Amino acid sequence: MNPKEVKAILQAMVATDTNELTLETPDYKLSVRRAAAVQQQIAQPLAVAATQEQDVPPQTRAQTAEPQQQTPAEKPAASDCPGCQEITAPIVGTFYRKPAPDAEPFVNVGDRVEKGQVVCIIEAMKLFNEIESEVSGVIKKILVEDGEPVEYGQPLFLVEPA
Amino acid sequence: MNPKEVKAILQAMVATDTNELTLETPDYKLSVRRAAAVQQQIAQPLAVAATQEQDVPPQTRAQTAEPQQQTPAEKPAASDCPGCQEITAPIVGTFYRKPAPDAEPFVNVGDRVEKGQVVCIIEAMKLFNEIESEVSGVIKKILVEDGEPVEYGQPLFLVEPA
Amino acid sequence: MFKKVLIANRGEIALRIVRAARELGVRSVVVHSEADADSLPVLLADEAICIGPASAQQSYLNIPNILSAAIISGADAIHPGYGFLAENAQFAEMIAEHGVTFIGPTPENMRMLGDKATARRIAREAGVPVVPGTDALESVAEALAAAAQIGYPVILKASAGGGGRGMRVVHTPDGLENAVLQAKEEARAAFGNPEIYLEKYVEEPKHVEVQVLGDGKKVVHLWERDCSIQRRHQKLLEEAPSTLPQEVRRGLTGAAVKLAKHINYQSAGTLEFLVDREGNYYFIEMNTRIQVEHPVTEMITGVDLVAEQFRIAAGEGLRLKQKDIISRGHAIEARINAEDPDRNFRPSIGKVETVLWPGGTGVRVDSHLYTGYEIPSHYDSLLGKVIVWAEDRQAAIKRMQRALGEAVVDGPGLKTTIPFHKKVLDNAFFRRGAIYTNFIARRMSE
Amino acid sequence: MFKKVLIANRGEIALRIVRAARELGVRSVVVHSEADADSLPVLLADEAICIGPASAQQSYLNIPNILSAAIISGADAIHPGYGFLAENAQFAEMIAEHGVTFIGPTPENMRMLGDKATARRIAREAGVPVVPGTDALESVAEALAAAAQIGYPVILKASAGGGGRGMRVVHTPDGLENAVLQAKEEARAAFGNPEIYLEKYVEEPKHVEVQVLGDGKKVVHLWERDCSIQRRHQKLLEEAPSTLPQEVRRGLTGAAVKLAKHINYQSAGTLEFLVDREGNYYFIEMNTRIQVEHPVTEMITGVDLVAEQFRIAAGEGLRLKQKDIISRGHAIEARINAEDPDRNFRPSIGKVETVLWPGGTGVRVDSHLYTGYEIPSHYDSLLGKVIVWAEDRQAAIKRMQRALGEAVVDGPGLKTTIPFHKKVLDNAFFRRGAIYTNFIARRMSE
Repeated sequence: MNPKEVKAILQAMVATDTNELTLETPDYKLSVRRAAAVQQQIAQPLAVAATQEQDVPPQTRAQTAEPQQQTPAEKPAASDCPGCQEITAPIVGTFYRKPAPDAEPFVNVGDRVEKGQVVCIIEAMKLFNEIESEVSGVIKKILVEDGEPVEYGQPLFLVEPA
Repeated sequence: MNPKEVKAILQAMVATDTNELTLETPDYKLSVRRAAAVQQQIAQPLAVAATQEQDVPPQTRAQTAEPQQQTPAEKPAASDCPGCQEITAPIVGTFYRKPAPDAEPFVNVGDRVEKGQVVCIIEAMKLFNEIESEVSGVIKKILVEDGEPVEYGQPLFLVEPA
Repeated sequence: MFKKVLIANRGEIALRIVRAARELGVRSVVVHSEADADSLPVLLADEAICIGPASAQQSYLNIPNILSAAIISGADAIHPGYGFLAENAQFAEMIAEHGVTFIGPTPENMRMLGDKATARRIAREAGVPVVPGTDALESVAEALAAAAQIGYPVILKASAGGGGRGMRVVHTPDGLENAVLQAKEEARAAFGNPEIYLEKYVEEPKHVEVQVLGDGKKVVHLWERDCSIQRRHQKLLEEAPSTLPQEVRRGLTGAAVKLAKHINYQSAGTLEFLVDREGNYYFIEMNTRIQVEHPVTEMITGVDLVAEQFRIAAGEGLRLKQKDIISRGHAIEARINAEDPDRNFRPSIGKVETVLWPGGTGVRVDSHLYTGYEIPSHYDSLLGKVIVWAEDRQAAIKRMQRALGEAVVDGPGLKTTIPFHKKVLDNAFFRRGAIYTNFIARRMSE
Repeated sequence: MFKKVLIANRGEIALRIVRAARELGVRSVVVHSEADADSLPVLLADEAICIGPASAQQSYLNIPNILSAAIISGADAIHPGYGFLAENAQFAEMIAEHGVTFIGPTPENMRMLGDKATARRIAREAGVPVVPGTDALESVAEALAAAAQIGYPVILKASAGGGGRGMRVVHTPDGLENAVLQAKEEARAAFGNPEIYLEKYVEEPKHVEVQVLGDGKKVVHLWERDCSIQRRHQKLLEEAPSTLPQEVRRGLTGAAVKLAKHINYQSAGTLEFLVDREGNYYFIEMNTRIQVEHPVTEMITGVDLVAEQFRIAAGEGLRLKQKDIISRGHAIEARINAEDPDRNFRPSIGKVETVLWPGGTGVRVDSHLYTGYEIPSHYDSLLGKVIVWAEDRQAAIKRMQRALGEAVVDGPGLKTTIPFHKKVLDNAFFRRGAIYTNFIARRMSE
């Protein structure tokens, strides 16, 4: 915890019109109360860092690296769909939406999926691994193009639970 | 946690119109309240920093140097005498309170001095340089022992202007 | 040369390999766990792929995900660093099946040297001395006969044992019978197996290792390192060359080359020896990988060992000739671990708020730290290595003292081994080279 | 050896000297201005004394305060670094009168080489070639005769001139008469003095300098550095050795030793030469101090030049023998200045918020920066030096590219020369060694 981080939190509080804040972690406890105390909320200093990341073009990444200000994976924010849950890649490999090149996709945007239903395939080491949804709900967004490589933990779908 | 960091936090609080802040970590606890822009209170952090500093014997300074947390010259705070002005060393050399070993000191605590009055001698390169007061007032404190070396800008006397 | 290398490691060695790749014009892909997502090698690599959660078992040891990462990124080689999969022959074979080159020894090399018993056999075949000893003892009489032949003191070890347990040193024939009976009993109690064997007890040995490079045909050595400063078999401070007499250095390095040639060794490897006070040396084992302490060898020879690993794996052959590899001056490496030397080297984690590494003449730093880095709790505690070179050992000691004196690695609650290294460097026994594997236990504990 | 050295300088060279002193067991006192009170050399020195306000005139050039600081701290030697008082013979004499040793050449050495005319005369005495030329020209006929003897092209220079003004290059006898008349007129207009002289015009020269060490009797050279990459006579990137043919290197270094021996030179010194495309070399001047670019020589020879300065000043004599000084591999230094290369190298000041220096094999960093350091506006813009060593020039270029690629020196509005160096390293002419003093003007401006 450093002043910049505290400042970021305070600015975040102003920006979010937050009046009181309590933050406890194994390392520290932070509580803040602003002017007319009403609400209590936890700020998101991580969002600040994420914005800076987008300014760095990937190809010049090594040259301009400023470790302190970077966050690792360029995960699409789930915020375009509040309340949505992500289905993430449990293994590294190539993402396929269809069981075969000439088949229909497992799921499309707007489809309802049940927990345990196969939503895509990830090919790894010449094996096709069926990936099941961890949640029941409606597919709101498909975050990866057919045939694209995916890393561990990469968000694949946004699902609105229902 | 150092004063700069506390200052950064306080400035951030002012800028964000924050009234109270408590910060606890394994190393320090910080609590600040800015009730209606009157009270301002700083908890232990300064004392912590100061203590660490004192634990460092001068000869091992290089080994433990943490540039960010050190202040350059250990200048005695003028704060023991609010409103006082310092007479500082304009040259590097050895400080003498008397014109000759068997003479009386130029000034003693409690003496009134006039601007331009000689208050001490600094010996540099075998020359005795008379140092004049830059202010009229009463000598409240003599900060350097007779015969001690002084560096440029080092406070020698505290004078209460009158 | 390769087009793209996947680096299946983390921390300072991953960064070391990224650097070598960049200098060779090879693109780098660093695979990493979620806990290492904002680590320096990940940020400095050309590409990075997350391969699993923090647990090493599910990330750095996750062969399917690492192999998939190689395939989706189009890497034509994998450098395993040290630890993790570096000495896993099966991994090397699997990636070869997918057309990806393993930057390291052949699977056969690894298998031959993978267990100590086989390595001992190979050493004997090659005519390289090993610690004299027996197979499982059948009787006390056999123990007495063997000890008489080997010479006292001897040590009794449990065949199923390890980590120093169930060992018993015997100095005279009088004590041997009792010791054998007790050691068998202890072995049965501790490991459920009473089998024991006997070995010559090498008293106060130096741990000296020889760096070799081979291309499957030719082998050269790059002189030796003294790694006697160990705590519980963990090396803390290493130097090159050793303070051994020239004829012992020649003997050791010659033996190392002989053994490595015998198995057509390929890539960088290290042969570890125990050296007793008389200068007798005994081969213990070979590490078939780049080692943490490789920079001291680079400093005295001017050879970039990791770049040579790349060249050999790429089939360029060994371009170094033995006569051109000159041991020049003296180098020392201090491992800076996040451990508290005052509390039995307990690991210390947290956020690094201040980093100021030393610089100037003859100082090299290999570290993945930066200001603001959070040390993850899932992996080993190595934060970086400070390496110095100077014209001789005394000058190198002074330079290391100077370098560590200006180093700052600080954060809330963070402790490092820097103060411990300063004490070692200040120790009179260390300074005159009186270092043996028991140095820390004997000279540094008060 | 000395007990305590006062360091009359600031920034990276003050830190360099603190480090050398510590390794030699000499206590250090850094004198500093108020603006440098929290600089790294001040914090790392054993003692620090403030000697004046920010202005260099009142602090680093304030002889009475520096001398007083030496006296009150009990220093028995002063190291002046480079710049400031480093070549001030009077300062060296004054401190000697107070029993304090000047770590550098004798006042006589400094005086003999202090002005170019005397230095030229000494070089001629020693049989070292200088740029052929005339004294003040009396007539056009004299100019024609001299030019015919020297060979075209020739350059006309105003005796009272400097900084490139009033110069005129003449390629054939036809143009000389007119040029002489015009140059005289220009000289009169510009300097109020029409006196001009004529010199051989060395076309596209390399700036090559030879490092020497002397103890007042013996002199050795430590090979040469190529410092042709200059912007308005400011060196930006230096390397060692040069790419000159072996016989030219031998000639140059031999000439340098001859000249230094001729004047019984003491301490570290540098003899600067212009070298034309045919390998003819001409002595220009000698710098009687340690130089900014000395680390490239340290990297190829393994000699600690600052430590040798201490030893020589302490009367230990020159311990190095010429045959032991071997030029090995290739080293490059990039000066990292707080300047904006995109805005005509305008100085850039401010707070350094992020510093991440490169590390790893063959990389040395000499810098006084730390995270949070405020760059003062009162002094030169040098923030640090990145120096690399590799087995040959191509490998060194790649290593420097790698090193600068991972370097971060950042802060609000702060610009450095790092991007400029990357462009130089990427330039095809630079890469094949086609570097002359006009390199930046000719190859790097678009």
